[in-house]
Amino acid sequence: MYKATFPGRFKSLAEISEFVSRAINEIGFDETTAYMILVAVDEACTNIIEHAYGGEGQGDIQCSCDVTEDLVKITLRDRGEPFDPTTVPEPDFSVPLQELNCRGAGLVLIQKIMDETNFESTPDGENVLTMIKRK
Amino acid sequence: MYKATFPGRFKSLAEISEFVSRAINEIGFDETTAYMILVAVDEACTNIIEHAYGGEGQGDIQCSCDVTEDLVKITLRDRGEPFDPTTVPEPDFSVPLQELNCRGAGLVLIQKIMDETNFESTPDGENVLTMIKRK
Amino acid sequence: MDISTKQFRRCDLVKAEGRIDSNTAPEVRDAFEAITEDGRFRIVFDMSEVTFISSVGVWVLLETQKTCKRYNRGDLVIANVNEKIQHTLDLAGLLTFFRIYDDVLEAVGSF
Amino acid sequence: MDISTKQFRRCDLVKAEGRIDSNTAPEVRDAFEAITEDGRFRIVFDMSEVTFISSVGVWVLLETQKTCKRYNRGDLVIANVNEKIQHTLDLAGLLTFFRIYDDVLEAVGSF
Ligand SMILES: Nc1ncnc2c1ncn2[C@@H]1O[C@H](COP(=O)(O)OP(=O)(O)O)[C@@H](O)[C@H]1O
Ligand SMILES: Nc1ncnc2c1ncn2[C@@H]1O[C@H](COP(=O)(O)OP(=O)(O)O)[C@@H](O)[C@H]1O
Repeated sequence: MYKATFPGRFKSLAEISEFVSRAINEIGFDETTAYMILVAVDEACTNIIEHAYGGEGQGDIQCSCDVTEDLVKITLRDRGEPFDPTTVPEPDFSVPLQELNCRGAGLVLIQKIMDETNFESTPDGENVLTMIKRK
Repeated sequence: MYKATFPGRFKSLAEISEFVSRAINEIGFDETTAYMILVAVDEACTNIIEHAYGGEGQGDIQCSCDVTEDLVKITLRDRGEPFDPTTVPEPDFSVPLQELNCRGAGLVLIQKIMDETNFESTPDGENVLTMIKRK
Repeated sequence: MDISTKQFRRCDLVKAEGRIDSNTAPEVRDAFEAITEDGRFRIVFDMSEVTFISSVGVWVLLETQKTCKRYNRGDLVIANVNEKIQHTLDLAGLLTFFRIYDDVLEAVGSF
Repeated sequence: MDISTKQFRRCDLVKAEGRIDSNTAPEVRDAFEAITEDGRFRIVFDMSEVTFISSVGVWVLLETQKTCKRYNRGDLVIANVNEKIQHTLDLAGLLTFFRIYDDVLEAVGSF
């Protein structure tokens, strides 16, 4: 069980990436899968800073990685705004370039990369995002 | 004393170059000087084939290299037309590109590269070009 | 992050090194804007030394691409995109917005 | 001798490997002529793998240069010329007829 807390700043993203990378190292994902997990984590943490906290320096991100023989479970906790991802419509990128609205790929990537994702806002004001990737 | 005879064909130029390169190797010229000597030899042999013999396959080129501690003397012999290089005017390359007459750099290069060059046509029909390069 | 740019006759080459995430994407945007605000819209982005890109980085590329392609005045093409980054663009559904070249020479030569 | 050519949008790249002497110069000339006879006159000659060039080889370059520059329609530029070859061109008094670039990318980017 790997667990660490990072300040909710964009500078933390590289450190979180390092941290998760070390944690998932032992499970032996192929290079591309390991990389894609880091993309998902980066997207989720960016969203916490940008959307849950509404900006940098408003609170921490707690990250834990549960590694078993054939899967990793990554949990991200923050104390920002609660959020229900099911309310976010899927973006449509199959439009001409000039009509492209340049946002909204983060949740798409998280969902496509991870095998399971679950978002919960607890009564005591904690948001818990759990993401599982199987080998 | 290195000595070898080559058919007067353009294909021989690479072999003559190899031969001279081996001969001058032991005297320890710096890389650029060693290379420039090969340029001079190539120019001289090209002239023998092209001008003395008037084309390929008309006769041989005999090449000998005399290596002493501080100089190499390269002698090229052919049995083509006799020739007096002092009759050849120096070409003028300081003209606009479109007026450039694309020939006549061979003798210029030989003279600038070598320390001494001497051309003799012997009474028995042999042309002997001697070129000396000092260390 | 390390970003270098080089101006050729027909296009500009931008090379970034390292991670392009929310932290560093603004620097990449600045590098592109320095070119487009100068009125040049043909850009080659050399990704050979980019180790990571998040969607925020991809959006910088796409905002630049919009600027470049507007009025048909140019194009942002990418060179040396590794498989992982290519896969990211593909998963996001954004790969089709870029011309991708195997190397910088091909990319510069395409303009 | 090994000669490869590659057509870019604004120029053609020719790369020769080995010795350019009286024996092989005609092959180099053929490679250039294939391009100029096709009506393209912007050429980059990559000399990184050329180990030797005699005056006959230099004349092939200069004949091609004449063709390229006629009517201001193009240029033959050289990339990756080693010191020895540069010295040869210089000694012959023919160096000034060429634009020389440190690498192929710079040369292609110059068109
Ligand atoms: N952790 C979060 N807290 C609150 N809102 C969020 C969170 N994550 C995502 N969102 C909302 O979902 C939208 C889509 O997120 P995403 O796909 O990451 O794209 P982007 O962040 O580029 O808008 C965001 O614009 C935001 O409104
Ligand atoms: N070995 C030779 N035998 C006869 N004529 C020669 C010989 N070498 C040179 N020449 C004459 O001198 C001229 C200049 O020679 P050179 O400088 O090598 O240029 P190029 O061979 O390109 O004309 C030649 O055109 C030729 O007329």
